Amino acid sequence: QEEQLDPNAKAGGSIVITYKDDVATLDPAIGYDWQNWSMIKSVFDGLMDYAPGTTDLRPGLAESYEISDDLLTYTFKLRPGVKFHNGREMTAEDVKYSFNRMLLPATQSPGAGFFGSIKGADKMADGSATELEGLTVEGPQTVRFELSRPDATFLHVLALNFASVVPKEAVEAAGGDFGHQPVGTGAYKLGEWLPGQRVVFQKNPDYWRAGLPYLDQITFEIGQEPVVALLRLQNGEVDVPGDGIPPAKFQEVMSDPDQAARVVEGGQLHTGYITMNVTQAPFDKVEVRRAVNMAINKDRVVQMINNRAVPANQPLPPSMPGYSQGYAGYPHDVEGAKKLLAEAGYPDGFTTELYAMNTDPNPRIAQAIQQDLKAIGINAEIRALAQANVIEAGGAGNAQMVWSGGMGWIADFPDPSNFYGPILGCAGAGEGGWNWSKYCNKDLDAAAQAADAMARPDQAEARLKAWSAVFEGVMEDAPWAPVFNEQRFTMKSPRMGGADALYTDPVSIPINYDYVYVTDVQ
Amino acid sequence: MTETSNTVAAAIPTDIRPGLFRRLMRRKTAVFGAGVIALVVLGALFAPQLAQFPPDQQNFDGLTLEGAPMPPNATYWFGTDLLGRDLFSRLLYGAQTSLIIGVVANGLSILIGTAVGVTAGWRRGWVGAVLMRFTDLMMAFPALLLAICLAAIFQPSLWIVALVIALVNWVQTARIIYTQTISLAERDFIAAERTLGASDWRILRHHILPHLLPTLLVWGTLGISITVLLEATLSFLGVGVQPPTPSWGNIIFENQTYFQSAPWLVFIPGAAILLLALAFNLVGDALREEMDPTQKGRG
Amino acid sequence: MILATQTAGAPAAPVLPGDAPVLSVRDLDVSVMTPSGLRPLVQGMSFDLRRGETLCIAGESGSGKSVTSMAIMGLLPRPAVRVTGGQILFGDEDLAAKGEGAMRRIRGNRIAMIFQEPMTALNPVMQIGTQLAEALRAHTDMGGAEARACALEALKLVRISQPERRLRQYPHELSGGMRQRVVIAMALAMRPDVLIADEPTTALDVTVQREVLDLLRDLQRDTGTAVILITHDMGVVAEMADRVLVMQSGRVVEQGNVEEIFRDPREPYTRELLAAVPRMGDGSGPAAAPGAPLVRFEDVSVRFDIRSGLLQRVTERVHAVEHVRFDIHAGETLSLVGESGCGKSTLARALVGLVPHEGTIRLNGQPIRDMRRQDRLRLHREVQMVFQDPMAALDPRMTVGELIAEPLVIHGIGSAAERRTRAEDLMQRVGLTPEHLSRHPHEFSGGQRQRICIARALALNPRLIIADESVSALDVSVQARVLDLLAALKREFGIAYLFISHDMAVVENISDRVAVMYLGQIVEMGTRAQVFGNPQHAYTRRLMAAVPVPDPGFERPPMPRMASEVPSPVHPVGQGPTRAVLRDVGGGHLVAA
Amino acid sequence: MWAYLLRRLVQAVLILLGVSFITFLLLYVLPADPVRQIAGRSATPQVVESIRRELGLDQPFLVQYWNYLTGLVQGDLGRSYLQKADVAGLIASRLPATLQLMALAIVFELIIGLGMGIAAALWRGRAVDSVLMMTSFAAVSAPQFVVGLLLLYLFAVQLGWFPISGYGTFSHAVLPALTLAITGSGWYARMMRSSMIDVLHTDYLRTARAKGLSRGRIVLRHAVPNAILPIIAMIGIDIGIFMGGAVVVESVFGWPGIGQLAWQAIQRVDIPIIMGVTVVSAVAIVLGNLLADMIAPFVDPRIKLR
Ligand SMILES: Nc1ncnc2c1ncn2[C@@H]1O[C@H](COP(=O)(O)OP(=O)(O)OP(=O)(O)O)[C@@H](O)[C@H]1O
Ligand SMILES: Nc1ncnc2c1ncn2[C@@H]1O[C@H](COP(=O)(O)OP(=O)(O)OP(=O)(O)O)[C@@H](O)[C@H]1O
Ligand SMILES: [Mg+2]
Ligand SMILES: [Mg+2]
Repeated sequence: QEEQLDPNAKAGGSIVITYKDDVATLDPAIGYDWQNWSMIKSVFDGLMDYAPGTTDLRPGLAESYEISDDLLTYTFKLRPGVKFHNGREMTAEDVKYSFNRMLLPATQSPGAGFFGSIKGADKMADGSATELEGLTVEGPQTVRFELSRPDATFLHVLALNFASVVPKEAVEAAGGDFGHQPVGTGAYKLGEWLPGQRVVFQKNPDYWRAGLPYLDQITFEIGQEPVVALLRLQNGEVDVPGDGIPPAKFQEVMSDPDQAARVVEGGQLHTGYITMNVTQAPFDKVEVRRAVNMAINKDRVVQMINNRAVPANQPLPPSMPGYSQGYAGYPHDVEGAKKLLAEAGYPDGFTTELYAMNTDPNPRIAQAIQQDLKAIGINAEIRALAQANVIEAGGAGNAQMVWSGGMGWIADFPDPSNFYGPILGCAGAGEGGWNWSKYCNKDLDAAAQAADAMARPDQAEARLKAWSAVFEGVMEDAPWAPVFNEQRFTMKSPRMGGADALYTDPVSIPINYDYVYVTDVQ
Repeated sequence: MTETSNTVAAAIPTDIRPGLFRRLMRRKTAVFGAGVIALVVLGALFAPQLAQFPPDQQNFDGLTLEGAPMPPNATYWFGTDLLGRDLFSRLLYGAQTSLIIGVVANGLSILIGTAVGVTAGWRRGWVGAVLMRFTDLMMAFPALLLAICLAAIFQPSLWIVALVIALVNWVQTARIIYTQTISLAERDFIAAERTLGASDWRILRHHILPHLLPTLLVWGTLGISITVLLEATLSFLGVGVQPPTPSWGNIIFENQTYFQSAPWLVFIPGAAILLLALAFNLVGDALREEMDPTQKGRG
Repeated sequence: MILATQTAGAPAAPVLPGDAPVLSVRDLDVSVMTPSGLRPLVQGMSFDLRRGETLCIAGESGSGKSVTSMAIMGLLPRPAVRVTGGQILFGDEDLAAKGEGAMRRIRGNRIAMIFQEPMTALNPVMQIGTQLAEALRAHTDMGGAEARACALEALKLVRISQPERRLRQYPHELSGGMRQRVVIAMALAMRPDVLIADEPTTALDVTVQREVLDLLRDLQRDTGTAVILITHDMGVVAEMADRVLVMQSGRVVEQGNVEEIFRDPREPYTRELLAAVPRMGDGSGPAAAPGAPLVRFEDVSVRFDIRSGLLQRVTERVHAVEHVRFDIHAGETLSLVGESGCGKSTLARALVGLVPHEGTIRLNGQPIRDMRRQDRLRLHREVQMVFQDPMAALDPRMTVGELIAEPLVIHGIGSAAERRTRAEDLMQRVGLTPEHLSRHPHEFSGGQRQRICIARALALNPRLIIADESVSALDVSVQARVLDLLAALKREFGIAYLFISHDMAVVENISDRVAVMYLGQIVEMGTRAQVFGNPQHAYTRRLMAAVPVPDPGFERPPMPRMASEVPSPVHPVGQGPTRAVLRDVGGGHLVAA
Repeated sequence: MWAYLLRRLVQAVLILLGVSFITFLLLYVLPADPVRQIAGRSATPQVVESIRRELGLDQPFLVQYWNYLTGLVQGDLGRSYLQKADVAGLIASRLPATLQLMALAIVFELIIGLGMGIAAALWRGRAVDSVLMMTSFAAVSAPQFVVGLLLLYLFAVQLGWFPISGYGTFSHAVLPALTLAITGSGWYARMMRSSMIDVLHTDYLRTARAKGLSRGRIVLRHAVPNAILPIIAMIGIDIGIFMGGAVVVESVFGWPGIGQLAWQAIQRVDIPIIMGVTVVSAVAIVLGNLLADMIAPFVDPRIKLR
């Protein structure tokens, strides 16, 4: 298909984006932080991609693909003439190399688990194979994947950064430091990288999408306190504060019409929720879990974070396909909650622990929840810990309740299945898994598997229905109390151009670097 | 001179003891300092009676519709915080925490530091060497990391936090006290005591410790704000006092980004810490001058 | 001799018609501000100082000598202490009325001052040369190199050895005598009209004092500077003064020519002062019959290790005391004399167990090294020590009452009330009043403090008191009183003394036997009559010759100037000083060969 | 002198050994799993195990420590778990910024702290004294973050005298260094005050006055050099505080120092970086103290290195 260029866009210019945290790596097989995720997207490409500002899949480095009738074989025809930043043309061998590299245990890729449906991926994981059995090079421009089971998410998975194509010679030349000397096929190539200071992207003039990107250069300034970043934005030194508008400045920005006009609001594939460990008393009783769901005053929590979220009643966020539009969820009902507690045998409530990450606003949210729980007699002591400690406690099953904020689920790809397997399914319920509720419902697991096997395009509708049912089933058991879905508020400088959707891109956060432009170039 | 007074408070020269309090009360600065301390202590003790709101009550009208805290007003004397809680009530309750941290943790660290420093400086030899090498080691150890690790390994609670702070902070005191003890031990009046047959213990208690007092007072009073803020840093790292328990330090830390939009959340607790530390210092200074006979009348 | 030249900025030297005074003090009053109003420190002080003249101000401690000199310098600790009346005329200018800025131009330039303590008078972190040069540069417009050249010249003037090297040294690298020379050089570099020397030799050894006094006199003769010399040593007065001014409690009691004053003192106080001066004779007079040996030193050595190198091995040792052997008999006074650093204090410290020793020290026949706790307590009861510096030896945070009762507390003697009575007793014994018990040491004068130390030493009824330079820092009258007290106690209780001093005159007056120590070893020892009547060792003679004689008419026999530097007691491990062998020259008079 | 240095270096090595062992032990028992951090939220147990094996984290503690030590001896500080880069390189790239900030901060701290201390001592007991000592307390009690932001807001945003944040030129360094200096200067002020008061009572100061020197020279050339000795030991302590502890200031001013690196590593249990920063800052502290001890004889010639 032809690329739709923005008629108003002008090429050239450069922008500055700030982040607080350091950019750990730009190696696509490894990078898994929310800030380097979108940066890697602009340096590398995979076979699949999303249309800017949407969750619509489209071919990336693949020109076209075919799916066999048994849904087990995917054949991709590669786009010809795509060049790596080092000038060499990308071939099918590179695709094969990239997948092998990513799946080798030595690479320590956190994404290896996504590719479990490819034949031979398990052998790669346990070290018994060094080549992926299910990936074959059919010709210089053709690769074929064989799956061990039908997988409706497979195309989404191929759009993950982990599946990016990298040139072997550059990886080897970097000698283990590819993450700091990345070479890809993407819209930008790495210009300068001063650790702890800034990363500079230069436009890739040979980018295979003609006319893109618009910008000549993007400078990411690192280690910037969000409050300071906003001051600099107001001072005209920064174009987009990568960490968003800090709470302390939110009021100020929104009450100034000029600044408020430059704030773009949009949905996000995010849900903030509380997990309850279903294997331990008192949360082994479904009434208790439902009572918690009913006790939380979500409106108040949302108000407290400056209304930057919408109350949630189910695991999936509203912008996620498969969201149950009509689902009512549990109402805020203190009396009802008390009654349920009494039914469960806790008329006087009980004492428990609520884990939360220690960065603002999470301890605050935890305290709001704590107050709500107190109203129905549950005395939740807060454990505000560093991220690593919360994850440890949740994974080990030591935490009775965990507030997910800060570590919560922003979808890897826009598909409902991403919200189930590791965090609600039996697979994640083991020791160390991310299913902190330790919730395992065999029936729902089977239903989920069945839904993911519906990989035919004409099954899409039915599949989403099936997923809706799965999540409604989950809510019936109430291992979680969904609290809210965060809204994104991206602020930009006056000169930034491009559709609003680019600033709330669901997969490229905070903005889609390839498509934005500045208006002040001649 | 009675037997009891001689043994009980012999570290303090006899003629000073009876009138010390009275004489302290003649100094304006000391009275001011003692007054502030008394106020804080009373505030902490009677917080339940004095506070208009429970410290962790998130008042419905304590936040604007946009979720912003309220500036000081008739209902909320010092305004509200980001959860709509009454800042005045939180400061009252926070005084309990901060006093414990500032006095107990700081006192404990001074105690450990003094014990180590005096022992090493007095005994010298291998005991002293081992103690001081250990002190060097602790000094070379990033304090914050140690605090984080200790606090993460134990479950954080107020007393653990106090202990951790003490364990981290004693090092500098130990160093200073060590050098002072060494130079004191060389002084003639210590030699004179020895020639009288005084035991080590007696010399330490009656002649060394009283001379270390001024240093200890300086370190002790400056240490108060440091420890109160350190507790806040630890809270910030998730290893301090857990929310919603208020402490002056963590109130500041929670709200520090709001210093422009809600200045009362930062500057009121800040002033409280400053005042407390200052008060202890004023009393300490007065105490030092009153207890050091050679200082009397000197500038 | 190149000395500094004047700059235009400095006030011109007063033009003196004939015998007109350089400095004349008229009715000077100095007072201190106390909570209860002004208290006078100096009252109605008047004197004239003529060019080239030496005026000695004598008087007991606290009589206002230093305050007067500070008033002239404009260095009174204002605002507490200040001039409240009278004039200080320097030429035709009244210094008392001058501001700080104007005084600064006179200070160190026209009027210079030397202070008592050479050890602390120099900035420890600044090179000698810099300290000298900065005084010059403050008052002239010389450049750095020129000032340094002048500084060197000044050092040569005070006859310091290796003056070039001294310029680059720091004060702690010089001996006390050398430091005092530097201070004098500093004071004289600008060729001031008036030099005020406040007890310039009190802290020095006799031999060094001798050199410094000679130097001062020579310099004065050469430069014509008028000198105000403050001292309590009448020997020094007799030797140095042209005119004498005697002060008592802030007032001038008497002034006149030195011969007049010594020959024919008019005021009773002056007479008293002169009577108190210890005079050295030939050592005749009654000596106590030796009792049983109380303490016995058998081949005692004390060495301090100096460690260096990677492994901190002992590479050198300070041989502070070397193979000392003598007895102290019950009831006798044994004096130990010798120059600073010869090991006197170390020997005493070894006896009370403050430093470890080799050889054997016996108390009542029992070696003190392997005493058990009980015996050790007895040692601490029977042997008491009175330290050189009474201020340093008393815990400044305790009251005198506590300090005196402390030995009793330590040894568990008596009830609190009994101890209190005993403390009052002792206070009276040493001439202080019981009311003083609740005061702190810093509220007493030096002499009183020393008496407190003695009272403390007496508390346990000791058999031996070690008096380590106990009277050296006291002025004559106080010294006389303390010596009398010691003698009385000896008579009354049969206490023995180990009396450590460098003042031969004092030693002669108090001791039964005398031991002369040099570089850690005893070089001569005998009864007072033997040592003073027939000094054998060259070192003993030199010590005796250095003592100032309180008689203005005394003609000092010419003496070769000594090589200034005392040999070092530090030797590499394995080596040591050659051992002096003592020979009996008759009647137990031992002399090193 | 050389023997002294050598002995101190041997001591330093022992201290480093102790520090590295304790840190390693603490991190080992820390209830947080680095592998979980690396593997991320979607990792299957298989992936987690393979990463654990790759990093050698399945081995017993002593083996792990031994491996670390052998690396350390060769100057190898290991590889960051999350950044997949050599820790030595990561630290080296930030060391200049940290050292630059530290040096400037100490200079400012000395200027402010000593200035306040000297003034307070000279006007002891007067209003100046009380105000200055009060200020020193305020400085010690002030949270760095707020001080930093206030300075930044005032001097960079409002007045525009300095850049808001970043690294490179001298003017970038002024505000962060000033923030550190202000919050640290209280200690110096108090130390200097009491030390000056002692010196002002000495005989040699009286001698200096008797020489007719100007007040300025007396204070600056005679009193200060004598009073400054205890301050030098404090600089040694300060180096330790600044090495790993300038996190807040670094983040307010976007300063690419070690603090930020350490901070993020601590939060995400990137053990090689934590170890690396600990070891490097321990080295800095030991060297700083050594330097302080070596400087001492120049300040006070009576001190001998032995
Ligand atoms: N700064 C001061 N404040 C109050 N009183 C002082 C001060 N300096 C000296 N005096 C008092 O002034 C009197 C005279 O002291 P001064 O130092 O002149 O005595 P002195 O004759 O020099 O004695 P010494 O021989 O002991 O040096 C003493 O009683 C002393 O206590
Ligand atoms: N603790 C010590 N360590 C090393 N050397 C020491 C020590 N104590 C004393 N000395 C040295 O021993 C020698 C003798 O010192 P001592 O104090 O006994 O002399 P002194 O005769 O009492 O002198 P003064 O008249 O000055 O008091 C000196 O050279 C001194 O430097
Ligand atoms: Mg005097
Ligand atoms: Mg001596």
